[in-house]
Amino acid sequence: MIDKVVSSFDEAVADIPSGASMHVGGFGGPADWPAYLIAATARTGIDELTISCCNMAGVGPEAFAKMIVRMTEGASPVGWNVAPDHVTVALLLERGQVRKGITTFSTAMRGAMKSAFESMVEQGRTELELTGQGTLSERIRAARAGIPAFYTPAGADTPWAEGREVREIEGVRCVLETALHADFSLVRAHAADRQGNLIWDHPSSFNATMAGAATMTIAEVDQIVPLGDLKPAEIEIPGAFVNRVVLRPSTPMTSWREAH
Amino acid sequence: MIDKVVSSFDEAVADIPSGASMHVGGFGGPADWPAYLIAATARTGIDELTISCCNMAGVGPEAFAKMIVRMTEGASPVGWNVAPDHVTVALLLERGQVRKGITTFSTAMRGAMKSAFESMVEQGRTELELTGQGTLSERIRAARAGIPAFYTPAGADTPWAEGREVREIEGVRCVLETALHADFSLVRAHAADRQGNLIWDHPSSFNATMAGAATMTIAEVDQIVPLGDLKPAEIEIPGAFVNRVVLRPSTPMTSWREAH
Amino acid sequence: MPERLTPEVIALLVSRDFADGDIVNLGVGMPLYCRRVPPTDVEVLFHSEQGLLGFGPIMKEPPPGHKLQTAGQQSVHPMPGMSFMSHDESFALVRGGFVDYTVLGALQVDAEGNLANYQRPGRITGSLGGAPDLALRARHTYVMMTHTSRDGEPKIVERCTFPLTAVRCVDKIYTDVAVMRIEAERVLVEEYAPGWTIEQIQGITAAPVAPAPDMREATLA
Amino acid sequence: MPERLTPEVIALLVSRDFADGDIVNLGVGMPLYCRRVPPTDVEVLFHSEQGLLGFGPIMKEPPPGHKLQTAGQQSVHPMPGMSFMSHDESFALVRGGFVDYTVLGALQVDAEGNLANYQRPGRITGSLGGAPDLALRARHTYVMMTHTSRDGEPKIVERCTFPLTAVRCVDKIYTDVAVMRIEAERVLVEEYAPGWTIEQIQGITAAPVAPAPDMREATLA
Repeated sequence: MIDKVVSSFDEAVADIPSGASMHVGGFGGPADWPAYLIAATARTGIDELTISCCNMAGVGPEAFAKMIVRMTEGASPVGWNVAPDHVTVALLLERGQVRKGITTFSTAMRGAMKSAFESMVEQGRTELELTGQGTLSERIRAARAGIPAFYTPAGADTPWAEGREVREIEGVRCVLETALHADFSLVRAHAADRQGNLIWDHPSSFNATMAGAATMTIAEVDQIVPLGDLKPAEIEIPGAFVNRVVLRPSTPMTSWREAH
Repeated sequence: MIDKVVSSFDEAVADIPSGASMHVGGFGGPADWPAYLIAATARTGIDELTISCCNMAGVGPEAFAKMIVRMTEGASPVGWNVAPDHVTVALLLERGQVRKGITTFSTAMRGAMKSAFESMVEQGRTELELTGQGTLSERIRAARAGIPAFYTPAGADTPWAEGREVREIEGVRCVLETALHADFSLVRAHAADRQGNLIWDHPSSFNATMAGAATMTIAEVDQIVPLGDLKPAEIEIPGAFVNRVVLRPSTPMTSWREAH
Repeated sequence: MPERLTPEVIALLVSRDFADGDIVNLGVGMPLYCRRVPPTDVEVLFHSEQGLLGFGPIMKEPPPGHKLQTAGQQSVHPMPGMSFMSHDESFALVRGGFVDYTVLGALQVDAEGNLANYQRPGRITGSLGGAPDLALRARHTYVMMTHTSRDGEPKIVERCTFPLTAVRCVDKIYTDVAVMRIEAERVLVEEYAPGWTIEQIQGITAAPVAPAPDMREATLA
Repeated sequence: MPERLTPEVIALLVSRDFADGDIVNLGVGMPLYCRRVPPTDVEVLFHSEQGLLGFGPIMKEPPPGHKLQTAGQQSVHPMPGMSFMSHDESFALVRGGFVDYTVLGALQVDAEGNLANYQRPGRITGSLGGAPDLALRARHTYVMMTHTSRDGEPKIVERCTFPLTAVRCVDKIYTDVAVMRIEAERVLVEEYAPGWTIEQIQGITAAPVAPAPDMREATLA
């Protein structure tokens, strides 16, 4: 019997080694992030990771907590960014676990604050590869789809796509982009069954794009439903692209440091 | 108000000119084919079409009818292939409306019969471009997705992909394939709303792949439902990719020649 | 100097062009005002990068755990006809040319229609978001921004000095001072904010500006 | 000559390798027998080109209008866990390397593992179907066919003379006479049908065949 359900986040990420390449889903709000998988990865203490993630512009929880302390004049930091429900990839950046980030957002949205990524890049501890969302999503989709390389108009004659081969196709200048495969994909979905079939109840964003674009795809889900409950046409990502499924706790945990 | 519903098949295809390029959905059984749209295209009498269609190996209705006459010793031909519910792209081939076919199946499955395509190719009236399903579906998807060209391993060092640029990428020999855009896409779906959102109740095959890969996408559907009835996560093809929607008759018509 | 237009008014000026069935992508920041003032008589489908098409108005007080958001994390209402897709399909739609209007912010725009909006000079990080594909592939690329930076520097220049997001892509520029179109490497003023003269506009613009043949005062009528 | 194996028995020999969670694509014709003899103790997901994954057993008497079919138009039952997708996603799955086994028919296979199955010589038309991607990108590419053509010609040859579907892709060949693997450009007989000798197999094979170190009589035990 196929059963891809793993009972804990710590177990699900236990074999990610230092130096691994990882796709990490996530875009905007908390419902987009594989937050418990990220927290578990932080707990392993592995480093030298290469992470591709659409949005790496978050403020790390330590910096956030300090800011809260400042704002609340010394009160204990229980800010939203510390509980695992609100963890983003900024946690891994802030803790120095990331050697390189491939992303479309690296600077904090609000002018005054610095993203964890910015601080690490400025300290020379993390390398930044900046790209556009169309190019990043298509490179990751290409990895899943077995397309080694493709031409796209985005980036031609701009500094951010410098160094790529340029070719004019039907009058349009295009750059050659390659498939972006990773060792691990950490994704977030709404529900799964034991075969790893996934559905979403809001836009799946990079979470669906990244499923299957890695040797090992691990999905963090709100619900695990009996096999057969998901309708064939409703399944957005078939289990073929998913290796492990982990259920989020029904009661949110209070600290990302807590084992699960 | 957006309303993409067109009241007749004849109206929906009226502006397809001779010499047009067309993607035509369809794969196996009758539920896969935009049969009424194909029948209406046949009735227009346009010719010199370039058609891309996964399966062009069908026997034309005229040949089929003759065979039925032979088999039934002269009885009137009312074979399944003559009613529009069972029309495939073979109808357009048999009637000499096709200048070129881009396909993955051109020969009839059963040894003894000849496909309409084979007869036309042998007579020098139609040109054949044979390719694999992975390459055809990806070329069409590339057209919708604005990817001008891509590399794929399929076809390297084989006669069917001769003439393509070959490049070794990470040790794998790949051929360069280009986006295949058409003037019109004729597709079949299960249900639509007035915005052209489409859903399927069985695999969408090339019908979903082709939607949006043309200047004008026309969808033939079993049902038109009120806006809001289709759930956001259930919509396989958003209306953005669809220009016209036509409802199939609730009572099947008996001859493809009948105006509708 | 005469008064400048509010973001709400600029948004209303931008929105005049939206027609039934148009797909519109709004950048974060000022462009999102265009969702606050949707045309009531036309059915426009708003697109958001993460795979959201046809979302509804911005929610004033979202319930806890509300998941439906714009790219800029504003909570929005669902709408009949709305659809969800993956990020790659979302950008298939963008790159495939199905977006009719993209409204983007900018750090600099120049007379060639080049757009710079991802990195300030001297910085080693930046944020491209979905702008490269949106700017290049939307049927109409509009920039919506303040005419000058917070420090009073012109943002419309002869040639961008900031790194380029995409080249030769901007059709029109909507600022708090004027509506301009880029045509044959020139900046033509189509509309000016009430009270502003072309000389005053030129005074805060680092590219030569010229009046369009039909230049007029901006009105919402 | 000893008796040849039936398609059902060949299908059983092929199916022995399928394990829990494997994704298997069956070509039209003889390979589809593998769906008739599914392993009962393992959960195998059968894939069909048009975007169908995890379909159930073949239906004996499909009701009128039944839509769920294999690529070869056999009606099939639904199965819990089954999913639908578009043709492009279906081949993303194939090209991406997610298919564990593809079982294909062939006109010719050669000692290099080259596959020819789309066009007979002298014909100007042919049918590639999904074979090029399946043959190249499946984890295991098995050919299942009669050992000789209807005219008695060998189908296993030193170098294919028919046009190639895909190069260096076949791992194993299952015929009505033997199970062979391609290794270092040689055809090694792993199993022979009861009663057959390696000399008799060589007699109807146009490539040199050699016994595998563990050559044995084919059994279903």
